[in-house]
Amino acid sequence: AGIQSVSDDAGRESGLIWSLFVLFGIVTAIFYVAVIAFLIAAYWRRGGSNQDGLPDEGGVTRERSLRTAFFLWTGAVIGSLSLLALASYFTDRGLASVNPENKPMVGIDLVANQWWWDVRYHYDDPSQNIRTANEIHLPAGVPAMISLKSNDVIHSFWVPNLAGKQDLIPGRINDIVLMPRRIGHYRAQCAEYCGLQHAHMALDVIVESPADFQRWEAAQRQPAPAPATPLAQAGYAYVTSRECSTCHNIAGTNANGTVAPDLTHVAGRRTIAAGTLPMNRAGLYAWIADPQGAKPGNNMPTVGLNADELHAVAAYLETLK
Amino acid sequence: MTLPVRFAGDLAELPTSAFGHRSLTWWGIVAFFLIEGTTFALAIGTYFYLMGGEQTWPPAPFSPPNPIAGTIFTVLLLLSEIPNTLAKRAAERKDLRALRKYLLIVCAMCAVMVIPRAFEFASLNVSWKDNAYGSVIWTLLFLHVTNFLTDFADSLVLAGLLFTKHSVESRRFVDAAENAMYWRFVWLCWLPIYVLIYWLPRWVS
Amino acid sequence: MTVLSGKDLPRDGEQLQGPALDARLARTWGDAPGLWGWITTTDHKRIGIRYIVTGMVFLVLAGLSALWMRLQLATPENSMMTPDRYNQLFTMHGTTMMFLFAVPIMEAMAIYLVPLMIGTRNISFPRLNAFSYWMYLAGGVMIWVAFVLNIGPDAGWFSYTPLSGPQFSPGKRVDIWAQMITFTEVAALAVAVELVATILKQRAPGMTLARMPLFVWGALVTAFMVIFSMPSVALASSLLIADRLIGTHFYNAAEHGDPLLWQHLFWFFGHPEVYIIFLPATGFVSHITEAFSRRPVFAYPAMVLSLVTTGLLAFGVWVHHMFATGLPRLGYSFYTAATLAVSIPAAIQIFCWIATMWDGRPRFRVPLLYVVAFIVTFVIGGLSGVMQASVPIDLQVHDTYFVVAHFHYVLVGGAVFPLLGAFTYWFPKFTGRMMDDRLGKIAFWMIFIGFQVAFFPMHFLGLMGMPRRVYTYPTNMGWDELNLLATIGSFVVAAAFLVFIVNAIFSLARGAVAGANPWDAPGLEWATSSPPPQYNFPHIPVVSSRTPLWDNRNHLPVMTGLRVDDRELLLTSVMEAIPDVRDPSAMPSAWPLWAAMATTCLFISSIFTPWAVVIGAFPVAAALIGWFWPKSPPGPEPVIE
Amino acid sequence: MRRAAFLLLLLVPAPAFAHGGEQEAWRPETSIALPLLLFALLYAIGFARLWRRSDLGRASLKRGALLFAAGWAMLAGATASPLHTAGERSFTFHMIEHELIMLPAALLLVLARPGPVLLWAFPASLRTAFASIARGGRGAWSLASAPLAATGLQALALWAWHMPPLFDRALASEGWHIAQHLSFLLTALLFWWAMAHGRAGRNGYGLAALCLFLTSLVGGALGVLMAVSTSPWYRGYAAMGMTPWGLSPAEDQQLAGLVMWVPGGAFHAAAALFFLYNWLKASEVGHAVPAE
Repeated sequence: AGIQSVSDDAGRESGLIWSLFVLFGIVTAIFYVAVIAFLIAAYWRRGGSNQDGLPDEGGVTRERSLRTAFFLWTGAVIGSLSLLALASYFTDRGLASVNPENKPMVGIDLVANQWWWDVRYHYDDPSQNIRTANEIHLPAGVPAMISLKSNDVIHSFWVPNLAGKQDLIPGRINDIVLMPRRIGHYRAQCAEYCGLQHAHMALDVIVESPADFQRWEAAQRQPAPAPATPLAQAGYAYVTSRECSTCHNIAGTNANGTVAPDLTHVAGRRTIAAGTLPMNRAGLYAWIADPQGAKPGNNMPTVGLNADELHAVAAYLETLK
Repeated sequence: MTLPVRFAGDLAELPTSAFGHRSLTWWGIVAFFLIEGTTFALAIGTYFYLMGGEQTWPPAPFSPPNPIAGTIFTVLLLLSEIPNTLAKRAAERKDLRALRKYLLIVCAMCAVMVIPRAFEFASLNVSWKDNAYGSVIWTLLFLHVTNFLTDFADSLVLAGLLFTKHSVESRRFVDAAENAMYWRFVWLCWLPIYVLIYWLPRWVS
Repeated sequence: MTVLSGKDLPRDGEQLQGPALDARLARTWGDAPGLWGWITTTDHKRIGIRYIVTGMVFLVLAGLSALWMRLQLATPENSMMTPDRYNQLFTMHGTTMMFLFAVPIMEAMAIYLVPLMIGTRNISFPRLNAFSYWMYLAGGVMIWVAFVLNIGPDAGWFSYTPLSGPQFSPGKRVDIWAQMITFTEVAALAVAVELVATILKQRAPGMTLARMPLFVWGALVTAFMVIFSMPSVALASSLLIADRLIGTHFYNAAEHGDPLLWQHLFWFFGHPEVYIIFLPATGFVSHITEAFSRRPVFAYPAMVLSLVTTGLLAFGVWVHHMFATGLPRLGYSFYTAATLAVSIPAAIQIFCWIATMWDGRPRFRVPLLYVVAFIVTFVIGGLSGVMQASVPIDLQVHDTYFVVAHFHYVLVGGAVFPLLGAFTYWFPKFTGRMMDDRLGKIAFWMIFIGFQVAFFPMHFLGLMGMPRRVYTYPTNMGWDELNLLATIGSFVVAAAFLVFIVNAIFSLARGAVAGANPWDAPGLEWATSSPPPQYNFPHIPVVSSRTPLWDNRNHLPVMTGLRVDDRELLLTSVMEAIPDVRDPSAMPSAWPLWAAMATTCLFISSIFTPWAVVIGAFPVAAALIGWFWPKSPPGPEPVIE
Repeated sequence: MRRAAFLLLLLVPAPAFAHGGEQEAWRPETSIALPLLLFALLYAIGFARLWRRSDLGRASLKRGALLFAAGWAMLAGATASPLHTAGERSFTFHMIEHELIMLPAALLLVLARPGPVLLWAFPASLRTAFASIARGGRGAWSLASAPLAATGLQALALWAWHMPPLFDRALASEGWHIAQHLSFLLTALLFWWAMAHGRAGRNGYGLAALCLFLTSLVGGALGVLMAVSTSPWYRGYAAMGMTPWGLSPAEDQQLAGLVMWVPGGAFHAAAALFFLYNWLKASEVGHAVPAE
């Protein structure tokens, strides 16, 4: 299975659903074979003969046996459908009891925007809260409760390797509980058409060991590191004093915009702009120089940096691990 | 026809017009009832759907509509069923004079009803722009105003026709009977809407 | 006014039959010559043909937009087109296929075929029929002109709010989409009304409900479904226009509205719509299967009840389009059970068709080949539908390419294949000539194989996580080869359609002359010449079985006595089709066109100002009065008491 | 029906099994049990009298009695059983009770045509008195039992009683509650009578099928509104908090709405199909045209 695949059991939910899918697949395949066999039988029995003959009055020969077959067929259909409905019911009950032992859960508020994901981890102690974007980390074996909201249009949250999808609807809060089981990197993608850049609205999902997860949490709570090299310092000066800071937030600096992805640890993430570009130097350059080229129509304007500014900004952002 | 035919019967003595479900127009009108009725039902469903999502109805700070104009309209509308029934019966016994008289009375009553109808919009105590509650009650009222005016215009044209040479055709009586049926539909649709606009917000608030 | 006896007027009968009768009826029922006749005609066959041809044009346009999209998706990270273009394309593709092709063409086939199948001279309300076509044409032209001007809608064919609302879709694009809905709405509802009245009141004497051809049953159930479902999308789109244009808040969560209201209203229409497309197609399948199997269709009552059951259930399962919206979890099992139930009537129908072939002596000519392709393809779509009925499974595959595959299997397999079969089957009736068999078979195999190549891989793409409606996709996802395969398949299908169209045009000019009943089929439509005369039948046929032409091989019983100097129809009783009333049928008229033009002005200008609704109502009302004003002077028909 | 009840139980979420069931006992209320018993007694007397008098028609009498017994049992099972007491704590069970009264019970009672049998329970003088009263009300009866009117009346009863002010009143007072059940039962009897024997029956069942379809939509719409609503509508149930079956008031109401929508709608749709089948059958034997 790939990193964005339904046929996986990396999550408790996706595993249950995939088993159900296989059961449905087997039952429906049997019915398909039956239909095709009957069709072939119809062809072999008398097909092609009597090419231009008149309707055969004796054609209606096997009405009685057909009737019997008809009732058997209908019974088989109804019986199997009932079976499938029952299987579906039990799977659904299984999905509903995702956290039967009432373990403490990871709590995440996921807010969808055109076309990126705003991620907030919340804790009993609000000072511990974490804000990041376009990437979520989950500890394996710990249930995660994700509250889904939208700031603009309807989006859909879908990590196929872990679970089925759930919409994010303005004016409502939907919940989804995930129970990741296998460590790995998975990809989520918005699954409800949400406008121009619906295609570029991915979310990286990293399932890691609880220890790794705690390290990640601790790192995320740190403010952005201070720039060390002169080039990075120039970039820092640019980012915190110019256009960037009105939209983006970098904790520990005076860039404190809220309408765009949080950049405090942006270089530690796997991708740029909700899965549009890989997070590396080339990606950063491409994105900062021409955000409208890689993802036309997104809300980040082309600022028009000169070459020096571009080098500086990229160098600074690269330090934000 | 390519097959030889065998004459199995003759239709020459059949009538050329009939009332009720024997006429084609009746079926057309019933189908339009179903269409309009479904639209009203869905608009009513929309009202309840929006209401179901609210804690208070109407949402604060709005107060329920003032029912006076709507009630006057409703009473007049129900009273108009009397001349309407008389007109329908006159049409069915093909009594042109009586039909003209009662149809004119219905039209006159419609003309009077336009006055309280106009005041209804002013008595809703909310604008369609204020919130979805305002939007839905304005829409319900607007839908019914359209329904009402359409049939008013229809009755006027029919009444006009009855004073021309076309009044002698038997089909005019069928048309008049079906127009009367349509009028019943107009007030039947109005009753639930009347309750939803004017009274339900009072009862639940 | 002189009171005449019914016998005094010229009528068909012993004294007037044969060529003399044909000439007299042709004078009464004929249209004016030339363009004026074309504009004013009220003949259901002429209007039906123009409806069918227009529908086919829209099919081609929608198909071309699909090809364009498939080109973009052939390779990953393709920058052949902008996302804006792509989003317009898939919106136009879906909208055109559903609103301008599938529903209208099924109704068009019914407009043409139903009066012939039930043995009447014209459809009920023929002027409404003419009006319906003009409205449909205006709506379709409007939206495609908008697309050419780069203001085509881009919010998807189901235009979910709030994406389609005033805040996130400024400009006129969505307004144009919503008004197009209103146009097709009016057109479809008008046809539905005509069909209900025609089918219930104009059947040939003796054609009881239990003897009604299955396509007519399909058309009847469909017409009722249109009547009950279309108001829902009409209301939904009107509320959307109001939100966009005059500032109401139906779908605005911030002002006590709800974006999900749109989804409920839209799918209350949208789900039945699938069956509005599918049920007439099952009628085609039944007729073709019966005619080419040389056997009456097996278990007719079960077929009728299946049609009706499908129609009833269709109104109860719309929420299965909304499983991911966070509906109350308690309901999941109910929705699953209800949705699964829909497959029972379909399974029964499939059995009956194959049983008819099995017990008959099937001749696998092109129309029957399409039936086989229908079964092979549609059943796959039905079974993947069974999978999606299960809420847990649907939560995974919803809005992915798995669903794209599913509904193309259902709609192309379930409706387009039967339609192509039906087109081949009734082509001789439409034109008087046969379609070429060899070209027909070439087109058939290309389209059948091309379709599987194009759409079967999409099941896997969906399971591999590819969401629908993305204008591009990354390289490393493993989707590349399957997408390329799908693109290749789609071009094979396109080529096949080209062959099909060439065949139709070629056969129209050079095809073998057909004769009245080239397939030796049992239905009444084959009792009259090909193409049928303006008045359909010289005498009104009488029916005493479900397969009248097979049971009356030597002569056809008919009834006489309708007037031949004026357009007259026979009305019969609803259940048993007992002759009841002779009813006049409308003369040709240009009023439907004027009314359609006035309505078009109203609809289009209401995109720009709400006052258009008020001011535009006057020309519409004037046109309607002109339309319904009795003809002058009053006809000589006496009242026979 | 047992199977249906079983399936329904399955659909109730798992916590339901943990608590429900044994708490509720058979303790029917007198105000319900007495009329029910009286009804049965009258039928028994009338039946005994008729049975003695008629040698012919015993088969149809027996069939009627069986249908009546089934309908009565359904009615009693709905109103005088643990279901009724459960309905005081849970809207869902209350809804099941209503559905049982309005759908199978009313239909069975209508199919039994118990009128004549019940009349025979009375002495001859009273019978003639009843008959003359019945003649007087014939106009109103034919108006109300027209299929569309009966459909409208039932829809009105259904929707009006589910408006929060009225439903809360029925929850709060026994008298209003009985009035509610009685109006459900009576409008449902009228409705099914109109479908099965009324003008719909005589003119062919097409109209009946249409009315049943409309009814399934009308009831379904109410059910949908409950099923998608996230707040409880009725103060009576909201004040009680969690049901003994572990559902919150909002969930309880959603489940009740689903019961009304899906099984309720399916019942009406099935009845529509049944009538349509009969229509087809009847139309098959029609002699529209002079025989050849």
